[in-house]
Amino acid sequence: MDAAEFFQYVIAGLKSGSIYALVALGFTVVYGATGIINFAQGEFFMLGGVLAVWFHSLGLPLPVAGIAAVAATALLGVVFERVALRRQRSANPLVLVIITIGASMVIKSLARHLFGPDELSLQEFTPGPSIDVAGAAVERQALWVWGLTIVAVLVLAWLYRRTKLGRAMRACSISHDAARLMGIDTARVVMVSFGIAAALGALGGFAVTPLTQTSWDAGAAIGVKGFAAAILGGLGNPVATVIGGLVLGLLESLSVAFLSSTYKDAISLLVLLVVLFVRPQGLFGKARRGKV
Amino acid sequence: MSVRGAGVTMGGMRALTRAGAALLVAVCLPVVGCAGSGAGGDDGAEPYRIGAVLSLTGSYAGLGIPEKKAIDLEVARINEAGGINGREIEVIYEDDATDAAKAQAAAVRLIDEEGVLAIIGASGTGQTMAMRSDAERAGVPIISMAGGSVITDDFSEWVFQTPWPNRIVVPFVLKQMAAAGHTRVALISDTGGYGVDGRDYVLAHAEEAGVTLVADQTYNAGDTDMSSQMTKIRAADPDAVLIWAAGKEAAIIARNARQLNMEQPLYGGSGIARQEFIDGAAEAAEGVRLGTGRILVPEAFGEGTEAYNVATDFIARYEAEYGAKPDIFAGHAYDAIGLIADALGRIDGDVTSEALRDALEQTNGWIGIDGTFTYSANDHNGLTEDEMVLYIIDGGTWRLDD
Amino acid sequence: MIFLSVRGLTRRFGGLTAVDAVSFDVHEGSIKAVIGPNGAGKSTLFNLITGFDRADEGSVMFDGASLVGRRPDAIVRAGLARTFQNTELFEDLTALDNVRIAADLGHPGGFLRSAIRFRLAPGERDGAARAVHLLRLAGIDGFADTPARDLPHGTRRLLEIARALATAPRLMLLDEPAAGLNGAETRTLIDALYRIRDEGVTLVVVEHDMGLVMEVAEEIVVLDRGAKIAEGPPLLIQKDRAVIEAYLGEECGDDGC
Amino acid sequence: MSGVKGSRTLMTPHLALIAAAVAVAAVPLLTPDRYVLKVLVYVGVNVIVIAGLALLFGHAGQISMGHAAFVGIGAYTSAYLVKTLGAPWLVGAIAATMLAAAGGLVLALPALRLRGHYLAMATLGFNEIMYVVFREARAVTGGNDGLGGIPYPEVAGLRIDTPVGVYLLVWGVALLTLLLVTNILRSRPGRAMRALHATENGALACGIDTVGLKIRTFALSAALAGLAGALYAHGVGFISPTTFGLDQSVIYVAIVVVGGAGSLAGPVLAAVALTLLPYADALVPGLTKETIAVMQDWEADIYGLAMIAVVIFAPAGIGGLLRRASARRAGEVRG
Repeated sequence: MDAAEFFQYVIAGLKSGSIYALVALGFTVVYGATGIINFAQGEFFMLGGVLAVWFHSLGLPLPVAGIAAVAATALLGVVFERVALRRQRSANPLVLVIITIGASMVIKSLARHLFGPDELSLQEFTPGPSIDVAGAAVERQALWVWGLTIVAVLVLAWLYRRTKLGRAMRACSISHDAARLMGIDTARVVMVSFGIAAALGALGGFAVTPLTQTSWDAGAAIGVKGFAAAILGGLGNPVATVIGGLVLGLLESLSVAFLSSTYKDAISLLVLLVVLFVRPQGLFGKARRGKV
Repeated sequence: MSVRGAGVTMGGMRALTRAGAALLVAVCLPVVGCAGSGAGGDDGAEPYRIGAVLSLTGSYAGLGIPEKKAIDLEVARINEAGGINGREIEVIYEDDATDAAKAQAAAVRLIDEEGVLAIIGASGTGQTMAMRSDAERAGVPIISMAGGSVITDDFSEWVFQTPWPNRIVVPFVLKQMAAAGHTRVALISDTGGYGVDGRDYVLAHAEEAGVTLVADQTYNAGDTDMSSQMTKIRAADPDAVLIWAAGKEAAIIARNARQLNMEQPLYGGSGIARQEFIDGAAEAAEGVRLGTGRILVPEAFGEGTEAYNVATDFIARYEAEYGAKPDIFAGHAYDAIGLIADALGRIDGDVTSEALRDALEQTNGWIGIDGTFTYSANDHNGLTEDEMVLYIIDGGTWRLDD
Repeated sequence: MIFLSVRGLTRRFGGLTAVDAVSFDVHEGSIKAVIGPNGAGKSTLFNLITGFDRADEGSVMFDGASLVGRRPDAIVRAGLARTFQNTELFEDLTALDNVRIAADLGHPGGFLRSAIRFRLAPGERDGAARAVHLLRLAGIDGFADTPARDLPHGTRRLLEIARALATAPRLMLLDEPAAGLNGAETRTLIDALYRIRDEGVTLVVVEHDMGLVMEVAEEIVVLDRGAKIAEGPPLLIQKDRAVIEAYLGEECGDDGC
Repeated sequence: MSGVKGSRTLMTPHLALIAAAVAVAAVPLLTPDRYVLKVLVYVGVNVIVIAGLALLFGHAGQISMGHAAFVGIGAYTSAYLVKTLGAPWLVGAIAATMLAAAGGLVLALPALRLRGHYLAMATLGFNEIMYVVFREARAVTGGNDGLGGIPYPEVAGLRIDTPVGVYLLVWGVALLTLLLVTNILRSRPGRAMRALHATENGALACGIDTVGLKIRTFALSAALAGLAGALYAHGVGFISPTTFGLDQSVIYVAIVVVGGAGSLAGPVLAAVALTLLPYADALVPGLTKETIAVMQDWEADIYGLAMIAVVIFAPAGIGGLLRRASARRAGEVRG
């Protein structure tokens, strides 16, 4: 295998990996604010693509359709949190998780009722032949996926570090009670977190649909990958999460290159299990102090 | 103290009482539910009851929905024309939600409760196989619309099949590739039923067709990028790539091939004979060749032939009713209900499931969408490679390859 | 007779040495106290002895056997029980059931044996009775049927002690048993500690309440910043220069002098 | 202590289970309907799985998002031994139970180090890996096409090939399972599980061998899932990988939560209700064809909404509702 070919596998891995990363970021944001895993995260991804196709079919220009899809999904995330989750906040976290599982079933099924059972397509943002990078061919749309991932991470990092909202979110991720004592409106933080998570998922779905098409059932598989990436990254800061996604994508791609395409999912999951066994808190998660 | 001691046990007892109550509900609910249902009286004018188990939801919803549309259309047409032997056809639908266990339960219900003569279905191979043992037990014929070779290879006297299984399509496409001089072939297939079945036939028939397999890659349903697999294939330097896949991933493969600047022609089978493939792959779909039945371009039947008339009539009626052209799945369903109607019309004497099965086996030269069917006691698919034509995608649609 | 012997026990967290080469002995049937300013390493020391944390260096001998490397539950079964600074009760269960779970230790009952039978094992019936007895010993039998989460603070501490007692320990480590207790509750606690000692249980107590420590402890170990700075009977410790400085230092830190 | 005497035995509470057994036995007399019996076989199989998961997840607090894989291990093991190798059914069922238990031991290893979402991910990964194994080990499993024609159960030379027979077998095992699980929950291991669930440190301080407890609970829970799998394979006659996928594992976890963690009756009720729900269109009498079509079309929505509704209106699950109801009744009696 020459260097160019190897590089091509790396490109492929980074392409899948950044999609996983965007979904994983949604998991981490909600986890940070609420301590729960949102099983509807994959459906946000699906909605981003499906809604963009729908808006585009109504005659909206592609960028507007994309923004509208992301905004609509974010709104849905906020509404979902307000309607289904807010009143249950004090309840057992498991109850919240089950609500997200039920919601994912409903969202998925509604999408089928509204948008039909078949695949939906979207044109590339900037059509054209792929670009040669050190002997490896890179799709133009892949550049968009990477670009949007980077923008999302930068915006998130800025939000977390530089804004009042971000500080409130970080405070919530440490302790809701402490955050409330600091005068933070934790309910608002949770609501906004769901909006951000939904927007991140939808952004991924929108960016990827030109490459992959989408359909009402596109959320489940990507949801599992995103969850795995988030866990690998340690459910912590955005950068670690993105690295988790990229590592997962690379693992899969290199499994195809050196081992077997049939077993690539099993191989990457096996690696994940080994990582978890050695580092129970993920690659970048902070170890709990040995304090009782 | 003693009271407290008892309290502990009392709690446990309540738990058990509750478990008992739960069980009572479990067993009583369905009993209540089913009282009163049962077969109606027997009347000469009673319609022929046919069951249909389709994947109307779940991952095969894209198959089951057009299938249902085609069956509805045909049943309405037959009944408006006075039915068969003066009796109408009534179809009782069950949704298996793309789930094998649900398909089986649905088959049981159709057989035992609805007393159907035959079952159309299922949409998928696994669901069809799940219904088999109950159909055999009760002696009710099944006409499957799924393409898995196993359905008729693993022979059952009660199971028929309308689509061209991979057993027919794969050798045809391989021969076409060889004829075009593509002897070094790379394969990429999905790990679902369709892809694995196809891959088995590719491995078995490559040599006979005169091609060598230089790469053999797979992917999973739901994968979003296959460029790793295509890089592997590119490195093997094949003359052509054979995509044996169904679903949206096939379009990703075509895109990935183009993105990697692969010049090799792409081939496929029935799995990519869908408008969604062309939409999804966009420009990358141009020049892709695929082997399947004639419905995509009815002219392939030969203008003026009876088969051409049958196909164009169906296409026109389907389009008038639903506003879109029928796909191959609608065609499979057209054939399933049509074969049953044809067999029913040929039965002399009592119309029973067994008589229907015998009549189906005597189907001889019935002209449908998937081809001209001739069933026999040991061939329940009834189609041959002669039904296959090679298409090329050109300008966003199919045309016959020359 | 030396019952518990701690030698050179050390635990580091990154650059911080939380417990620094601490050694001391506990005699059978005595009450020993461990005191020190906040962050002196008292709780960490307890965690090391009871197996909840692993020491980097040093040894712990209990009744002639080494405890190093043994799991916490095995150490409990060996006869060394403990309570926690932040009580670790089974919140949804009643006070009685909290104690009963610990009392289960005394009798058999694996999965198989439990699954296939129609009568409760005799030991299990006795367990319930013993649990009631222990609640009474701790002076909280009035709360037997109250879920732990609904108990008043002081009662929770006493319940945890009762639960630890149910494991039939020979030595008990109590981590700040009087924290948050009012005067009357502290009195109840002190009485309970004497009763427990008189039943033959050796006690080691980490405590901030100096009144309690000076009254019950026969000997005191003083820790500061992980290291032992003094050891001896209460009267000597009260006059120890290093101890006074350590505590004064702390107060200065808090009040800004 | 004399007052305790009456409740010293477990006999009294077992009366409830005996009553349930009578009810189970009565069903075939009331309805000869194969479809109802078939659906009830699925219900019975799920009750067994849920009893095991309620033990592991609901009581011991160890999440498993991989239980469908254990059901699959059991189903394929028994199907392969009996159909392909011609072993007696009982041998197949026992081997299925044992192999699933062994799988449970493997999965218990991460459980010793992982908690919460990390454990969920590990078990979920296990399910995905097993799915690939079911799909690819075609010589044993038949791959995607599945394994059909699995023989009916045969016990002591008696072939259980009628719907009534299969139904009685599955529910017989289900009731027995509930009996065993109830006994365990009411005894020392059950209390140890609750302790572990509440606080692991507290459990350790009570001298509970949490490592052994986790391992044994995982193994037992997996064993029950494997047994359920063996019953499913031979009762239904056809198995394929999709039946044992991650979706199903998620549903199992949801059933336990909807039923109420820390309860057995609740999850069992939830298993019954949620297994029957997708068949409601066929089980509820007097529905028009149109209603049935709508119900089928909206099945996933109804299922999801039902799940959400239960946990919103009863956050402690069905078990919590039952507890409240019985507390109220007890209050009335006292008052």
